[in-house]
Order: sequence, then C-alpha cells, then structure tokens
Amino acid sequence: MLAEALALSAVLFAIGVIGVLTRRNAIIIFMCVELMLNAVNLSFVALSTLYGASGQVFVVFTMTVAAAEAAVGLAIIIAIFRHVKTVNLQNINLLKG
Amino acid sequence: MTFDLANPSQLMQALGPDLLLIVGAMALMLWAAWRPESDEHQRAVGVASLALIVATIGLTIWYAARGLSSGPGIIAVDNFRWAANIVCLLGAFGAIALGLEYNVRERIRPAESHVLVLFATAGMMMLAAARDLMIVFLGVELMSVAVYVLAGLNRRSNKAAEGSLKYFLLGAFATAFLLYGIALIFGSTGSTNLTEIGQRIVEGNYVAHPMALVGTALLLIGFGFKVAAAPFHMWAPDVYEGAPTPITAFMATAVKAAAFTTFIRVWLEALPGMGEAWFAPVWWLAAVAMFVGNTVALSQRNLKRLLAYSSIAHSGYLLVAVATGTLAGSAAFLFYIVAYTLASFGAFAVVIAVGSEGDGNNELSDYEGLWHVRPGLAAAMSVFMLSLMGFPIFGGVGFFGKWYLLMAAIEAPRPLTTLAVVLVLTSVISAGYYLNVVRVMFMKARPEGAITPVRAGPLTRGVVFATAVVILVLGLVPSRVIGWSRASIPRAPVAQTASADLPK
Amino acid sequence: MMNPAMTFEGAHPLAATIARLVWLLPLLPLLGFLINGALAMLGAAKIGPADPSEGHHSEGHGNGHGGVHGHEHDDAHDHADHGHPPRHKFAGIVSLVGPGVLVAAFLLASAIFFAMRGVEMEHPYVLTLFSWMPVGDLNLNATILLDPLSMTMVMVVTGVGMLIHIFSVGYMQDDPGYPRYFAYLNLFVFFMLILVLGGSYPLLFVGWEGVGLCSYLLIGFWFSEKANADAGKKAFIVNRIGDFGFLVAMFLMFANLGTLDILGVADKAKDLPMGGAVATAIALFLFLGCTGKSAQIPLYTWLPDAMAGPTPVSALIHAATMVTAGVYLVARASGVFSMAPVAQLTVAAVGALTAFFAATIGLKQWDIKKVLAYSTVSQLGYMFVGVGVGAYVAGIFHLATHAFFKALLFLGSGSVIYAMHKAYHATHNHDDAQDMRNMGGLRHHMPITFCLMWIATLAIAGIPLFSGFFSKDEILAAVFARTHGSTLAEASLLGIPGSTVLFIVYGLGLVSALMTAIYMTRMMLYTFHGPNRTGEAERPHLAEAPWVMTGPLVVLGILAAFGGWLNVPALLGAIGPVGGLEHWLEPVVGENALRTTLGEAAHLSHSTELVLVGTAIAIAVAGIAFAVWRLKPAALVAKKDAPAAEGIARVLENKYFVDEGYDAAIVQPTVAVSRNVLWKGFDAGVIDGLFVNGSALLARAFGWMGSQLQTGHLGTYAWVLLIGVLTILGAFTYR
Amino acid sequence: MTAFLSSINYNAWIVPALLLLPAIGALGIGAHALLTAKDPAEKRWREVRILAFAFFMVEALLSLGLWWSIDPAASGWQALVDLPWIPQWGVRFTVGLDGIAMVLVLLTTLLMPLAVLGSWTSIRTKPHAYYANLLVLTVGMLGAFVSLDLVLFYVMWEIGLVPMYLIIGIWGGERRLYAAIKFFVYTMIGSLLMLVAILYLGSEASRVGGAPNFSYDFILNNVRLDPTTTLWLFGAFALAFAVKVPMFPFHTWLPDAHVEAPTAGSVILAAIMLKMGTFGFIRFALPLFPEAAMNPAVRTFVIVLAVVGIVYGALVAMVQPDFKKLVAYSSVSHLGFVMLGIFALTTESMQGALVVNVAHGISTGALFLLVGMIYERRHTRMIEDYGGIAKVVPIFATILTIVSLSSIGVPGTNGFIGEFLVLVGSFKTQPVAAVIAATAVIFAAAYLLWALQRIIYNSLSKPENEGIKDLNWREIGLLVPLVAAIIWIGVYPKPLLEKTEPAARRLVTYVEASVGKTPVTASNTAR
Repeated sequence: MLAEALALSAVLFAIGVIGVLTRRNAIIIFMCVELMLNAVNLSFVALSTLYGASGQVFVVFTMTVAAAEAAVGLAIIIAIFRHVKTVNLQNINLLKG
Repeated sequence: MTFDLANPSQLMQALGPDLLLIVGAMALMLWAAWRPESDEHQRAVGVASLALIVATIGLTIWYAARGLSSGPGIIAVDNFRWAANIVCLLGAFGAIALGLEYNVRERIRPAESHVLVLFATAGMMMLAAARDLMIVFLGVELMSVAVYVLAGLNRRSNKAAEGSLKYFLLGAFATAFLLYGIALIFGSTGSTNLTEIGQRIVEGNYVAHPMALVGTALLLIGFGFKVAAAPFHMWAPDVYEGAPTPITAFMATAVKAAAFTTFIRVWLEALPGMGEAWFAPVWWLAAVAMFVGNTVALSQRNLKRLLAYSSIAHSGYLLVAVATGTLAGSAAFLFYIVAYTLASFGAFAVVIAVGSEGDGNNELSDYEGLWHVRPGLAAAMSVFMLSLMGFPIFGGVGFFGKWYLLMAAIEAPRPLTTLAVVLVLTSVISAGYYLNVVRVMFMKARPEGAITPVRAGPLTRGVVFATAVVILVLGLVPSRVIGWSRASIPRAPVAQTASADLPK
Repeated sequence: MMNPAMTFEGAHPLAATIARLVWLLPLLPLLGFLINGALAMLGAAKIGPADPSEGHHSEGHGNGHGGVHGHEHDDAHDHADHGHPPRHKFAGIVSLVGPGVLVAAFLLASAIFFAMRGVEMEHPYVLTLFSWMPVGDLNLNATILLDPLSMTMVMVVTGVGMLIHIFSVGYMQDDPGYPRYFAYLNLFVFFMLILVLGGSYPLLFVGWEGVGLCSYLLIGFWFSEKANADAGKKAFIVNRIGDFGFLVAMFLMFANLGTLDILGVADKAKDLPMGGAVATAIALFLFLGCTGKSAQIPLYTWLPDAMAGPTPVSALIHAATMVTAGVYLVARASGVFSMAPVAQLTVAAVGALTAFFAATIGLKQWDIKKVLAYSTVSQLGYMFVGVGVGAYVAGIFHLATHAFFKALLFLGSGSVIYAMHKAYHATHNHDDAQDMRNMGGLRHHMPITFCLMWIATLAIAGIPLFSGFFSKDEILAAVFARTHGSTLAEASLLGIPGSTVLFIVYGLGLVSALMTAIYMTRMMLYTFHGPNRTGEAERPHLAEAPWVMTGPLVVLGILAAFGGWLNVPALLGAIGPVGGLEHWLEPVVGENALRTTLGEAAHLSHSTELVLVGTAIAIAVAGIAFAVWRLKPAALVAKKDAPAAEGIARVLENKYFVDEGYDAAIVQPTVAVSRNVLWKGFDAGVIDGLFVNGSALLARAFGWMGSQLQTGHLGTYAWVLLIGVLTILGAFTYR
Repeated sequence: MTAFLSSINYNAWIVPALLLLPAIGALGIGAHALLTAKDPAEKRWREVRILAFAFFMVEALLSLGLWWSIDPAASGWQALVDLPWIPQWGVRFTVGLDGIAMVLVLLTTLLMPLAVLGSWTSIRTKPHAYYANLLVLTVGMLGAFVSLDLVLFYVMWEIGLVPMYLIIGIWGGERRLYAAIKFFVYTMIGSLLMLVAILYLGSEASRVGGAPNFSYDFILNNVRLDPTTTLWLFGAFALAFAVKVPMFPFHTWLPDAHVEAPTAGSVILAAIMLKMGTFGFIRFALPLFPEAAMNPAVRTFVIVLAVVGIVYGALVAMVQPDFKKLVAYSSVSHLGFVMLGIFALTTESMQGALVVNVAHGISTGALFLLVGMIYERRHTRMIEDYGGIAKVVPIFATILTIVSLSSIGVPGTNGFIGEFLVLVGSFKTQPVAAVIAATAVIFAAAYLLWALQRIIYNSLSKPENEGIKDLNWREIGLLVPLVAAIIWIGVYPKPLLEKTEPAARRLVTYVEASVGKTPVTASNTAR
C-alpha cells in the first residue's frame, strides 16, 4: 500500500513540475506549485503509517505554510498585473542580461 | 546550564532571543499599521526596529556568554547558532539603517518594510537554531515569504514587481523540492531530527538506500537554490536588480548566511554518513558556481547585477567550506561570511550613495572618474572590491577569509587541492571585474555631462566608512575574529558523548 | 684606489728602481682624459631651466646652441673651414695637457726601460694594485705585469703616441671639438697601457674593450655625419664579436686551468697535452678575439670604414697601437699557442690569406687613406704569420717597425689632406680632398713630406737597410725555417700537412710583398709625381704643413729608416748589435718559441738564408719597377670626370663587395627575423594574442554566453533549474 | 661606525622601522592632503613633493647603517625581529636579513629618493595619491626582501601590486589601462598559485610540528616532501617568480608596463620590482625545494628559458621603434643572465647574478630616468623623432652614453662585472648555455649603440630637436650618484662582493648538499 501511495505522490509531483515548465500563466504556475506541495503532503501521510503520527503533524504545518504562501503569492501577482496588465510570463522579461 | 528541551518552559528559555524579536516585530507591525503612511512614521518605525535588533543582539551575546548547551530536541543551543544569529542581526541592522534614507529617496512610504525585515530575520534565527527538518522548513518559509514581499516593496517600479514575482514562483518551486527531500529523508530514516537521522544513517549504512539518496539530492537542490549556487542561480541577478538596494544587500548577505547555516548544520549533523554520495556533486556545484558567477560578472555593466553575480561566485566559495565536510570548514564559513557581509554591505551602501532616485546612476559608466568627484566613496569602494577579490592588506579581512577557506580545503581529510586551485584561478577572473570597477573610478576622466552624485545621508555614509574601517582593521589583526569563529562550531547535543573532533 | 694595498714583490730587483712607479704610466693619460673631458664639458654645457617642460621649446631655432658645434657646418672629412672660426676657448690649455701628459708618460717609460736594461730579470715584475674580484676561487687582483714584452709595447705606444699627439695639435687646431678630441685620445692611451700592462686576462680584457670604446668614440668624432657615426658603431660591434671569442677563451681557461692570471695560465698550460683539445680551443677563441681587434679575415671590414675618423686617429689607433693588440695577445699567450700547433697553423694561414687578400684590394683604391688602411690589414697579416709560426720576436719586431713607417705614412697623408683642404677651402671647392685622382705632382709643393713618404714607402716595400726589410724578411725566413723540423710541420690543418701549409704561407707572403711594393709605389706616383690635377685656382694654395706637423714626421722618418737596427740578423752582423730584440724578448717568449721548433733554435743553412734574402730584395725592387713602368700618372684624370671602373678593377675598388655581402647575409636577415618573426609574430602574436588576450577573450565570451542565457523569461529559468535538478539526481543515483 | 650602531641597538629596531616609516609617510601625506585641501593646487603640489622626498631621504639615511651593522659572514639571520601576528594559524611577523637581502634593501632605499626626484616636475595631477602610492610600494618591496615568514612574504609580495597598478593606471601614458590590468592579472595568477603552495607547506608543517607554522626556518629544516609534490610546489613558486623576473614566456607584460608607466614608476619597476622575482628564487624556490631545483630536467628547462630570454630579449630590443620598450626588452635580456647565474649553481655565477641584480637596477634605472627627462622635453619616445641632439644637449648625451655603455657591459662599468662573473661561473656547469648567453654581449652592443646613434648622433635634421634644453641641476644631481655607482662597482666591486659572498656560497653548498639526502640536521642548514 505504501509503495503505491509514494508512487502516486511522485507522479503528482512530476505533473506539477511539468506544469510549471510548460505553462506561461503566472497563476497556473502557482497552482502547479501548490499541486507539488500537496503531492509531498500525500507522501507524508503515506509514510506516517510507517513511523506514526509525526508525519501527519508535518502535513498540518505544510498546509498552513502553503496557505500563507498563497496569500502572499497572489498579492504579488496582482501587483505585477497592476503594472503590466498581464500575467503571461512571456512579456514579463524586463530584467535580463 | 543545559536545557532539557522536552520541558516547554526550558524550550521557551532556549528560544529567548527569537521570541524577543518575534514579539517585538509583531508589536511594531501593529504600531506601523496604526498610523497613516508618512516619511516620519516610516522613520520612527525604522528606528524602533533598530533598537529592537540591538536588544536582540545584546540578549544573544548574553546567551552566548553563559556557555549554554541543550539536550536532544528540535532546536540546537550552541555557539554556531549564536554566531549565525549575530551575523543575520547585523545584516538586518544594516538593511534597515540603509533603508531609512533609501526609502525616503525612493518614496517607499509603508513602514511595514522594516517590520518585514524583522520577520525575515526571525525566520533566519529559527533556521540557525533548527535541529529538526520541520523547523528548517518553517524557518525557510518564514524567511522566504518575508523576503518575497520585500523584493517587491517599491510599488511604483515594475522591475521590483517582476523581480518579486520571479523570486516567488521559483522560490516556491524550489521549496517544493526541499519539502519533498525532507519527506524522503523522513521516509528512509523515520525521523526528522538531525541527530537521529545522522545516527540512523551511520548505523544503517544508508548510503546505498535509494530513498535516502534521492532525499539528500533534493535537499541539496533546495539549499542550492536558497544560496543561489550556480545551476539554480538564474533568479538571483533579476531579483537583486529589481529589489530596493538595501534589501538586495540584505538578500546577498543575511539570507545567504542563514541558508548556509542550516545547509552546513544539516550536512554536518544529519548527513555525514552520506558523504560518499554528496561529495562529488557538492564539489562540482562549488566549481560551477565559482566559474559561472565570476565569468558572467565580467560582462555586466550594471553594478547591482555585477554584485549579484559576485554573490553567486561567493556562494561557490562557501560551497567549498561545505565540501570539506569538517568542523574547520564551518569555522572557515563563519569567518568568511563575516568578511563577505562587511564587504557586500559596504559595496551596496556605496551603490546607494552614488545612485540617484529611481535606481538611476547604477551603470559602470556613471562611476567613471568618481575619484575626482567623491574621493572618499571611491577609496571605500575600492577597499570593498579588493576585499571581495581577496587581496591582502588593501582588501583587509577578505584575504584572510579566502585564506581560511583554502586552508580548511587543503587540510580536510580528503584534501581538496584541485578545488583550491579552481578557487584561486576563478578569483583571478574575479579580479577582471572587481578591478574594472576600481579602474573605471580611478583611471578614467570624469565625463563632462556627468552629474556629481548628491551627498548621501549620514547613516549611509556611516555604514560605508564603518564597514571599510572594520575590514581594514581586521585585515591587520584578524586573530580576534579567527578565535571567535573557531570557537563557534556546531556542537552535538550534550547527552551524546562529545565526539566531534576539535577543529584546528 | 691606486695606492692602497700595493704589495711589492720584495725580492724583485726592479722593485727598487723607478719601475716601482709603473702604475703612474696609465694614470697620467687618465688624468689627461679627466682634465680635457672637464674642459670639453665646461665649454659645451649650458645648464637647462629648473622646470624642463615650461617654455616648451617655443623658439624653434633660438639660442639653444651649445658651444660645442660652434656654427653649424659639419664637413664630411676632417677640417672645419669657412674662414677661421674662433679657436676653442680652452685650446691653449688642452694643447698643453693633451700632448704633455704623453710626453711625461714617454719619459717615465724610457726611464723604466733603461732601469730594466740595467737589471738581470729572471721572472717578470708583478705589482698588485688592489683586489678586484675576490669571488669564490676566482680571486682576481688588479695586477701590473712588467716584462720586456710589455715594456716594448709601452715604448711603442707612448713613443708613437707622443708624436701623434703633437701632430694632432696642428691638425685639429681649428676643430670646435678640440678638447673632446684630446680627451678621447688620452683615454685611448690609458686603456692601451692597461691592455699591455694588465697582469691578468680580465684586466687585459678591460684594456681590450676600452680601446674598442675609444676607437668607437674617435671614429665617430664628427658624429653629425651619419657615415662617420655608422663607421664608429660598426667598428665597435665587429670588435664586440671578437671580444665574444676572447670571453669564451677566458671561460675555457678558468674552467680548465682554474686561473686567469697571465703567468698562472702560462705555467699551467705547460702540463696540458700537446695539441690537445683544451689548448687548441683556448688558442682558437683567443685568435677569434684577435681577428676582431686586429682586423683579420673575417672581421676586418671595420678598419677601412674607420678611416672616417680624423687622420691622426687612424695613424695612432688603426695603424700603430690598437690593431697590434691582437699580435701582442698571441705573443703574451705564447704559452698556450705553443701547445696548439693546429691553432698556430690557423693563425699563420689566416694571417697570410689576409695579407694577400688586403693587398689585392689595396691595388685599386683611390682614397689615399683607404690604400693605407688595406696596407695596414695586409701588414697585420704578416705579423700574425710571424707570431703564428712561433717566431714571436719576428712578429713583435715587424709590429714595431710597422708602427714607425705606417704612422709616418698616415701622418704624411694627413699633411697632404691638410694641404688639399686648405687649398679647396680657399676656393670654396667641395671636391674630395682625399682622392688621389685630385692630387698629383705634390712633390714640388710639399718636398719634406715627399721625401719622408718615400723613406716610409721604401721601408714598407722591404728595400734593404730600411726597417721594413729586416722585419719582413725575418718573418719570411722564420716561416721557411719551420717548414721542416718543427711541431707545425708534423701537425696538419684541415687535412693539409703542416709543411705544405707553411710553404703556401711563404708563397702568399712573397706575392703580398710584391703587391705591397706595387700599391705603395702607385700611391706615391699618383700623389706626388706626374701633373697636378687639383686645379689651377687651388694650386698656389698647396703648401707644406706647419712645423708642428712635419716635426713628428721627421722623427718617424728617422725611426722608419733605421728601425731595422733594433734586431739585426746574423747575416748582416756588421751594421749593429746582432739580434738585439731577440735577446731582449728571450726571457718572455724564448722557451715557447723553442717548444715549436722541437728544442733547438730554428736555423737555416747560410746558403738558404742568402737565397731568401736575395729573393726578398728582388721582389721589392721588381714591385717598384713594375709600378713605375706600368702606371702613367699623366694619364690620370680628376675624380669628378673619372670613368667608372669595370671588371676586376670594379670588384677590387668595391673590396669584393664583402661589406654588402655581410650586410645581406647576416645583418638584414637578423633584423628581419627579430622584427617579424620574434617581435610581431611570437611576442605580440603568440604570447600576447593567443594566451594573454586570448584567455581574457575566452572568459569574456563565457560571460557573454551566460548573460545571453539570462533571457528574463521565467520559463528559461525553470528549465535551467530543472537541468540542475536532473544532473544532481543523476550524480546521486549513478555514482 | 659598527660600535655606534650597536650602541643604539640598531639591529633590533631597524627592519620594522624601515617598513613602518613609509607607511607613516603615506598617512602623513594623506593628512597633508586633507589639511591643505583649501590651498592653491600649485602650492600643495610643491609642499607634498618636498614632504615625500623628505620621507624617502630619512628612510635612505636610516638604512645606510645596514652596510656596517649587518655582518655577512654570520650564519644566523641578522637584525631578526620575531613578533606573533596571527597565533591561531601560526603566522608570525618575522623579518631578518642576510648579505643578499641587505644589498637589495639598500638598493631599494637608495633608489627611491632618486625616483622621486626623477618625477619632480612631470607629475602634477593628484600628487598626494601619487607619492602615497610610492611610499606604500616601498613598504611592499622592502617587506618582500626581509620577510622570513611565508604568509608575511606573500602579503608583502602582493602589497607591491596595487600601488604600482594605480601608478601605471592613473599617471601612465595612452594605453595605460591595458598595461595596468595586464600587469596586475599577470602577476596575480602566478602569486595565487604560490598562495596554494604556501598553504600546502603550512599544512605539512602543522602535520610535522603539531601546531600550524609558516616560519621559513621551520619549514626549511623539517618539511621533507615526496619528489612529485616537491616538483608541483616548486612549479607554483617558480611560476610566481618567473612572471615577476620576467622569464621568457611570461615577459609580455613588461614592455607595456614600462612604456606606459610614468618615469618614477618604470624606474622602480625595472630597478627593484623585477629583483623581487629573482630574490624569490634565491630565498624561497631554491632552498625550500633543492631536489626540484637540482632535478636535471627542471634545471635544464629553466636554463634554456633563461638563455632564450637573453638572446630573444636582445634581438627583439633591436627592432623596437620606442626607446622605452627597447630598454624594457633589454631588461628581459639582463635578467635572463641573473636566472642563468642562479641556476648554474656555482659561487661565482651566484655572485654574478647578485651583481647583475644590482648593476641592472642602477643602469636601467638611470636609463629610464634619462628617457623620462628627454620625454619631458620632447614628449615622444620614438627613436626616429630624435637625431643629432648631442650638439644641443651635450650633458644629457654624455650621461646617456656612459649609462648605455654600462648597460652593454663595457669593462670598467658595473654591467661587465656582473655579466663576466655570471658567464665565468656558469661556464663550469653549463658550458653550452654560457657560450650562447655570451653572444648577448654582441647583441647588447648592437641594439643599444644603434639606438644611441639614432638619438644623439647623426645629423640634427629635425627643427624641433634644436630647441631642447639641457639637463638642469636637479637632474644632474640625480644622475651623478648613479654614474658614480656604475663606475665604482665597475672598478672596485670588492666591498659589494664581500657582502654577498658568504650567503651565496652557503646557498650553493646547501642546494648541492641536500640532493637526495635524509632530512638535513638543524646544525648545518643555511638560512
């Protein structure tokens, strides 16, 4: 049972990574990152069956942190939107070289 | 006096300085939000936060003086932690001090900018104290989130917003890897406490264990990103250029110092058993970081981006300390980070002093013939450049920093002589751009149209000359700091028998 | 520095006599140099303003003239003209100091000479002045070595030198650089005395290069003319090539014999294997030095160009003293040479070849000084034949007699040129005052010079009773005597057995004697006999030079005539003391000479000796007769409308194009290679271009690539990050 | 004299004093700059000149005592001062002298005032920084000659870099930027490799001796390494010194640095800084790694480089249009002699090398001063712009001739003594190299006389040359001591040779004795 759960979380993690690489919209990229975080939560929960409750405690921590991060992240995305009227990362490349 | 961390009140005492800072920061945040935005308010909050930092430094020094230690638990109580705290607090102090005048010039009115710095510093102190991967994760997140916002502080510049967006997205992306690494390490060893992990890896000979291997790799990737080492450095130049200069200085020094502190503690306490696995990658990571950081810096025209690449190169040098995997390496790291922080802060302070409103005047061409107009600033800048390059006497303590690193590398059980040669040769490349700054300032005539930079505020000039003087003085008599950094090395919890070999 | 720590050879008989003051000999000319040099500097110098850059030489042609060059007309050859410029303000003092110092030196030398004659000397008188280079086991002291050989040279140098100094007072009186001239001349005598009196080879080398330096300064005395400066530089550099040989010889001596003292080397050389590699190498390298200094093949090209200097200089340096230094060195190092028959054969062969080669060129030269220059090269060849075959006394004897008549010839030609200049000067004619085609029939205008020149010509041609005859004949006899029964005969040079080589040398000697007679008579005929070609207007101005110049000529004339008296051969015992010089030099070179002739003195049967003398006289007379018969001075035409020579004449006139050959074969390729291959190609191209700037460029290129990768798009960053992740994961898993 | 010196305990404080005085001087000039910020530039310029000159004169006079107080025959270090600097790393401030170091220290202290006098009128912009740089440079150079602790030596070695970099870069000619950075990076690559080697030695010493230790004597006596490591370390040290000497392939920085540096800069660079390289070989590379130095392959390689440097330098000098570059390449040739002398390893050749060191310093220093003086008047360094100026500036021409002759090595001048000893000495062990090197005697005459002729002789054809003013009293006063030294060493070199003889002999015997031997006992080691 554990192996399948870990495999699933690994697959989810990979999907998240591919999402970040291929998509161009900032919000979708952020959602993919959240997906990766939740994949890790899944593996934590799976592992806690082996080593007792401390894994699940960790999940609670990651969830709260993810929430805080989401709040701040979206605020940043709104700030960038106010400037360039778009969240498409293709034309956000002022800083380069 | 040894803290028994199982007992909550003792745990609270062990976290004394951290708590003082966090509680103070929250109080200040309320006060900041209470009054409408204005320059005076922002200055008042700034001064208050400086006072808070000084108090925390005082408490930390008092804690360090008492020679405390702790039993096994989620946090560590040793000189390494207090030393790292002091470095981060000094970084914060510098950032806020520069920020006070910089914000007025750039019309950044929100007083919360100083409070955010305090929160980031709280995160750093947590990282320094962390002896549990959970605390590491929390510290990293607390610090990063605060710094994501700080990077985008200047609402009116779209560069800042773009910088903070990139920092946020890539930061989150990398933290996911870190977290996944923690999960796998937890999966393979069954615990998140560094000492337990260390024991289990050594006993169970986990070096061949696939999950532990992948876990260590992911941890390395996570930390690699946080310290902006080479393959993971792409975000750094843009974020450093976009962020307000005091915050860039803060990111280049304090954030990097904290990240390395936890990196080294994890590597020394949890993963020495995995040495076989991570030695080559860390070796190559250091070499690539040094090479990429120094060569790309050669082609930079904007001074902030140049200093960004220089900080990437310095991450490479510090990775050499990690690669040694010895306690002497960690002492060398501490000494080097002090020298590096002084020099970087000085350099950024000069960038602020020379820069004009709207982050103008940061191009190398604006520095031509600066010596004829601002001899003091030019001389200070050349001291910082030579210190970053590691030049003796004129570069003061920078030289001894590199010296200590090289000595630790050569005297490591597995001598890194070739890496030392790589370090030395890449620092010759670094001479190319560091000296270029000096050359432009001293050897070129002041172009006619160039406007003489307006006289910087007292605090900025204070930071510039204070750091320059300290660098030069330490350059002559470094033994004080050497003794101090050799004493503050991570020490295993007291319960265990003292096994760590004494660093030379 | 001269007087402290002088250790007297207590036991030496000479120590008590005036010879004790021998260190004063070189000191006197040095004082002369210092005084004259100071006067020259005082006259010329004008101290510049405190701040050199202000008043940035605004006035182009302002009063910036130093006193040195008076008014700006630098004539090609040797005589300031355009009316009488004011003589140099210190001319009076310099005329006293310059020659005065030489007279004093000559008197002291004579005193020492007579002191030496009065004392029986077994070993030379060595006077240590101070410790020069006390290094490791080198331990070199500055010592003076006084023995009959060096005494002879000192007498020649100071005697002839004195006469030439006196002559120069007249000759150079109107020259603005008068004090500078005498300063250099005195410095030359100082270095020449160091050369002949030096007790160790490095000290000798100091004198050796010192005279080279002075000849550089004096040849290029009228430096404002590029040709003169070039001639000076050429002389110095060619001498330096010779000095390279001398240096290597000294290294060999030090490495193999462990000492550099002349006496030390002499007695250590004895136990070297006869004809061994070491002795031969040392001797050959020493001879390389001599070819440079004494203008033998292949390094003779500088001597004819050295005629660009004032004529008294040519007389003193390029006839009497400096060029004979090579002969003196071979005589002094006779210990080594006698141990190396192959080297001796080489010296003799080269000497003979040079004698013959230079004589042929002398036949077709038009410039009177060039004729004399090639004649000197030829006569030097003779001397080297002498010392080469081990007849050191004959070589030195010819050196002495040659000094007398060649100095006379040069000074005579100096008077002629002086007169020609005065004439051309009067009529503002810019014709060549040294070309024989513009002279002719001067015997009516300059009778004294005419007679004295004839004496010298007869002497050099080898007419009996004149000095040349005795010395030249003795050399030829010595060569003939050694063709059998001597170490030379057994040795072989490049496969040719020694005796054949000596026969060839003897043959060449005879032929060159013949040619010498011819070209000397040719010179006399074209200069003094036949119709005058100088020109109607100039003729009245041709007159005898003032007494100050003709006086020394007379003295030299006497010496040239009766010089033979010094070393009368046994054959003509009647005339004077038999073998005077032979006896005088015996203690120095006697033993080494005997070694070459296998123990007993080389002797010729009475009849062969008579035959040899006969042939020599016949040759001399035939030469003169041939010249008188063949050459028609009347047919000559002035230089400006003389037809260009072709065929053999042209080749000889242009001295076999040897100079152009050297230039093309050695000088130009070296300059071209160093400029294009070494400097531009390797230095700037390879080291700088490739490595230094190249590596800087490489670093910058990497940097540029890195910054291009930084596109600003988050996608690229994420990709790079992922590549990093994958590499590290790979590194961890596939260890 | 020695009694007076020992009465004031001269040896105890002289070396630190010599190092400290220029540092104080630099600070003094800095203070002067701040105090007189308001005064007119002209007045400040005149004052700071005199102040700087005063400091250098005091330094020179102070150092003269060394001639008597240092007894060259004594085997231990003279004027030894040993203070702890960084106890944790075993780095100590140990300074001391022996015969060789004393001569080079005197060369430095006596030449500096002349160099300052040489640029008396030519340096007008930012004089304070200029003279402060010169003073700091002196500290660096002296430090390198006297330090007996590897770290101290490295620090002093690097101190010399920045001031010279600034002097070339700020007050130099047109291509000064390129020349300055090239000089800096060239030297830095070499010295950083030396840093790694020093560290390696330090770690070996701490392994052998327990506590970390960088003292020269300790490492000399106790550190024995396996042949391959010795070769690597010798290579690192040798590269750093070879760049500085400069030896053949690493010399391309020298012509640029010399041509672009101001007069005083190129005088110091030629006369003293190049000697730090040769001194490094004598003090560090040879004694610390005798096996590597005696290893036939290495030795022949270095000697081949030296001889190639001699001939190459002379040949390339011949074709230089720029007189200063010509002198620079002649320095490459002269210092090739020094390297040949050192690696021939006989007492005579070592002594010769030391004499060439001093002689080259004086002759080339004087040559650069002269070039500087004529440059101040005509503002061109190209040889063909001159011609026939002996008529216009006789004093200059005479002195230039004398100095050129000493550079060619005509006997009676210092050049001859040095070159003769090197060649005589090296002939015994390296005959072929000595003979090839001897050909440089011809090339030297060729290139220098050819240049001399094109400058002072030939016809005075160009009108600009006629207005040149001759040397003034300051310049003559500056050159007379140098010419006197040239003649003195040429005619009576005994006192100079006696000073360096014992140290040279000890070095040669030590290097030869320790080939393939067990660790040499403490008693008979050389310093």
